[in-house]
Amino acid sequence: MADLTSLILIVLKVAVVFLAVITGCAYATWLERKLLGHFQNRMGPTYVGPFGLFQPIADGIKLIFKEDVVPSRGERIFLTVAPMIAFIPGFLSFAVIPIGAAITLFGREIPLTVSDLNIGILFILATTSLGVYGVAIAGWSSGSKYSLLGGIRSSAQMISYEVAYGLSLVPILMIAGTLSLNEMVAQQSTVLRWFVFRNPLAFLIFWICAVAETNRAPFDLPEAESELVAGYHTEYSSMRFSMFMIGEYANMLSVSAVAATVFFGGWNGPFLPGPWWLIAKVIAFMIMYIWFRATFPRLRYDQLMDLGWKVLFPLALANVLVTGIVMYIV
Amino acid sequence: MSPATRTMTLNLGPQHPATHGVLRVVLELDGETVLRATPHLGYLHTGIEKTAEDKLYYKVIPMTDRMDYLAPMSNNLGYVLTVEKMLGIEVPEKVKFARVLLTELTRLNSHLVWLGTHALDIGAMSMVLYAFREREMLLDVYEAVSGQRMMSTYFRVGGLADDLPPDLDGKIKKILTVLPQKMKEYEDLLSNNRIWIKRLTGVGKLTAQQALDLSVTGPLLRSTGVKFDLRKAHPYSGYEKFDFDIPIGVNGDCYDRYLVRMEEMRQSLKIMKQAMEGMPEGPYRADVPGVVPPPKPDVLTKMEALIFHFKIYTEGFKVPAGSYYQAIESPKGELGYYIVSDGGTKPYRMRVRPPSFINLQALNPMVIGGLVADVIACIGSIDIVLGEVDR
Amino acid sequence: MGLEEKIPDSVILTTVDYIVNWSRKSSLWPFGFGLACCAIEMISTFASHFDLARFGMEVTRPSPRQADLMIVSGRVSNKMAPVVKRLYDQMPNPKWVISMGACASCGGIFNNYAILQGVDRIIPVDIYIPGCPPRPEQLIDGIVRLQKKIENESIKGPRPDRESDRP
Amino acid sequence: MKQTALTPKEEALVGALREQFGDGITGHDKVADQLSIFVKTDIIFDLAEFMKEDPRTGFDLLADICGVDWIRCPDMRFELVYNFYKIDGDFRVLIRTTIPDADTPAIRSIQPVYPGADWLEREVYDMLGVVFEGRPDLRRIITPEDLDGWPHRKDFPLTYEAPHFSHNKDLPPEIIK
Repeated sequence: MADLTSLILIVLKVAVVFLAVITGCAYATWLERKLLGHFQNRMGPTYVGPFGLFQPIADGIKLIFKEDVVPSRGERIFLTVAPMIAFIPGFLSFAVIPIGAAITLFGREIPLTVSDLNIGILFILATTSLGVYGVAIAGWSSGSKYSLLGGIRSSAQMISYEVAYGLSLVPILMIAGTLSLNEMVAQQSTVLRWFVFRNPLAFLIFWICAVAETNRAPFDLPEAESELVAGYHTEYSSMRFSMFMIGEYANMLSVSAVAATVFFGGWNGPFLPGPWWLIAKVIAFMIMYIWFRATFPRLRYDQLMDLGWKVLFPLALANVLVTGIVMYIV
Repeated sequence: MSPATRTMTLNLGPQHPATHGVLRVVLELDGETVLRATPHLGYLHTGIEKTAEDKLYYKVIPMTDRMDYLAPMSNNLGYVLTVEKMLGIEVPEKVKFARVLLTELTRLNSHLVWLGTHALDIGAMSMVLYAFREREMLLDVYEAVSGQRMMSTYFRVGGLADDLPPDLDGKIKKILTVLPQKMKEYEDLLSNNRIWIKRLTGVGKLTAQQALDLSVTGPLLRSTGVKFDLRKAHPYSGYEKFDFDIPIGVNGDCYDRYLVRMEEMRQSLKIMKQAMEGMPEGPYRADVPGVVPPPKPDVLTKMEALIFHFKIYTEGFKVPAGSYYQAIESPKGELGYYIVSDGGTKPYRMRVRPPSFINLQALNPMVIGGLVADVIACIGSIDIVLGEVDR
Repeated sequence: MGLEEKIPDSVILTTVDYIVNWSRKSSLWPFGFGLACCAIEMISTFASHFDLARFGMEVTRPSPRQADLMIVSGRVSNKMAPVVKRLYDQMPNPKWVISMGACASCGGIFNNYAILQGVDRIIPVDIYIPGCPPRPEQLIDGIVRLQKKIENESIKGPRPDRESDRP
Repeated sequence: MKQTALTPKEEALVGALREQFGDGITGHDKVADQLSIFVKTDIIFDLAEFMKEDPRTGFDLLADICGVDWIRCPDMRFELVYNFYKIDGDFRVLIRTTIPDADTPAIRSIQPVYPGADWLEREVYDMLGVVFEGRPDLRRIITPEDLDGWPHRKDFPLTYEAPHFSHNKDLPPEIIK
């Protein structure tokens, strides 16, 4: 009996988180369009629903009812699988992110995490790097040269940034002494104890790499509109295209959530219940993403590699070393 | 490259977000390094030169608008100056000042669109929206003088289509005060942006000798350090009366072109200010019966005026036989018109020296050895308008 | 996803039609495709002063696969005509075409050997916008009219206003 | 148009050219401020080299090449106008030469001397069918490759197409040449 309840609970939690993330993705596009509009002295969507709030719904329904084109030179099987591979990892990370303090319901204590893995951070690192396979396969299977270049760029970019991305988290693991996200959140109970203040450089490297990992401006080379038309998803239409889009936004959300959890105290915060604080922090990071997009020009491919290997990677290594020394002394 | 590997041919265009219209460039790539770039033109070939042979002299003016559609007034000016030279017409001072004022406005217009689209190609997407926002101010002036936002056809042989509107002063003053502030904003956003500098410095380098060999003119030539500007070299339409400088670059790369064009915009504002303040009173067209239509009130009251009006608009006017080449400094470079007349009312042959077309020749030497992203930056910094390239 | 092709003819879909048409008209993604002078006015329409984003239309897709609306902005030369046709064919259904400006609609002032006398010779056009070039307000008006037209369509069955769908 | 007198600088140029090429220079004229020098077709390559490299000339910019079709004149079917410019000295001169041969018009290319002549010559070839010899890659540049005829020749029709109105909208387009 107890097994069944916990199973139902898990299914419920998964469903809630999944729906929340999907809605989050949809409204992230709305936020992006609206905010970009205001950054650029425009209004953004206004006509579709109040403040254009129904815009993502309209986009979604339209894409469902759009013709699905399979290019004759494409590899049909891989073409179908690729968007799914790109779609899923963004959601997987949310499995280990603590959303709030445990609540008590019907006499049971329910932790607000889908799964409290004791190696949560490793799990996240593993899942986020999966998304690139989708992009690479999509680029190759489309049978278009623009897509191919986009896919190649994406893999190269991912390899270069994965290293610094992982290394940037090592000092935090050393400070926290744990791999579990729940414990990390517990350690950052007050603002002053946030890890971002204990090791700001780690956050800086993490955030730059995160933007590159999610293929967002100024590192959006795999889909660089002015160079590669639409990059790896040039040949995709209809729902498959929207799966790439949802995947991209889910990745952004999950990276923001990880940044909030690891560096900014997770769901901790006064007055409001935990989930609200997490959502607020995620939105703040999303705004940062959009702000970057409105401000920065795009880096060139080789400059991106240079930045990754010659600047961020040594910096991250040095950061690990220095943190180790400081911890040894103190 | 080992013998087993092959180069990849990438077809950029004719539909591509960053080729400024319908330019098609066939790139030969080794990885992402460009081995060769071959532009293919003609996707917007309109047959303007040929069509002009079938039109009366004054009917050609609207077609010149549609060549370089970012700088319609410059095109008008080049054409009417040529025909005026062939007819031996001297226009009143006011016309000269108004023409200078409006062509400099056109230069701003063209450079703003260049700035916006160039920045968009590099990835700074907000810039294009800012540039087009300011462009609306300039289009207001176009609309005030000619009634059309883009294709003004405002300059006519022997003068202007109509008198300058009374509220022009205020509109120009607004531009003169607002635009310098906005340009400061653009420069805050771009000039010292590390990514912007990284993307443009050292990219698409041309030496002065290369540029001259390739017949390149305009900001592209000036960015290599050659001080060649027809406004100073062969002043037309009274440019000798204005005080302005010609900015030149040092390295001849994309970043220098950016700086040169930004400074040119400042100089244009300076010229506009002088033209506005020194605008003399007087008629808005020369008094040449048979060529310049008589004033409208006269047409309604005087028999002779009515006859001239009728003759000009049905038969056109005759231009003495001969040929003449007149060049002006358009925003893109040397825009020349070579008109051959056989003594009739239509041009026997009209040749346009299109600056964009000739400048585009420099694309291949500029991009060899660069990356795909550099090709985009170079196309943007050459500042082409396909309407003029293909005509 | 082409769902509508799998629906049998006997099913009447008024509510579904309504919702689908609403979504289609609210999220018309234009194809980022410019030809000549009109393209500049088209960009002006997207820019801050006029802002097509209000209609949910700022998502210009550079790839025809993801676009719903093709705005033929400018003169189509004989050399460009096959390319335009091909780009149109590459767009997934349902798709709409706006012929912007005199040149795209009928050749404009260029009645000669080089210019196609109207883009409707090669692809079906839904809305013609006059002007040389049309003002941004005119383009917005054309788009609003297109939205009205989309409201009256059905997700299944032919679209009788289309030449290609006529028997 | 009325002739004007030469300036000393222009006199010197015409003199230098006459000295170098003798009979090759057939005349000159000047209207307003524009100097044209008429030359024979066969010296065009040497002339271009002379224009670019000789210390007396030094025209560093080839601004334009324009072709004109004089279909009604018996012994000069095509006229080519080379537009040279000297930046140091602000000096422009038009070199004009005529090709009488109407069937296979040909002229030596100056692209090896002035690389900028590349596309200009291709355009003249494209529009008038004048073949430039001694240069690579002479293809059509603007018109479609399968176009039959040379658009800027006077015997190429502008091809006017009758506009469609309600009364003739169902008829096939009527093309008037």
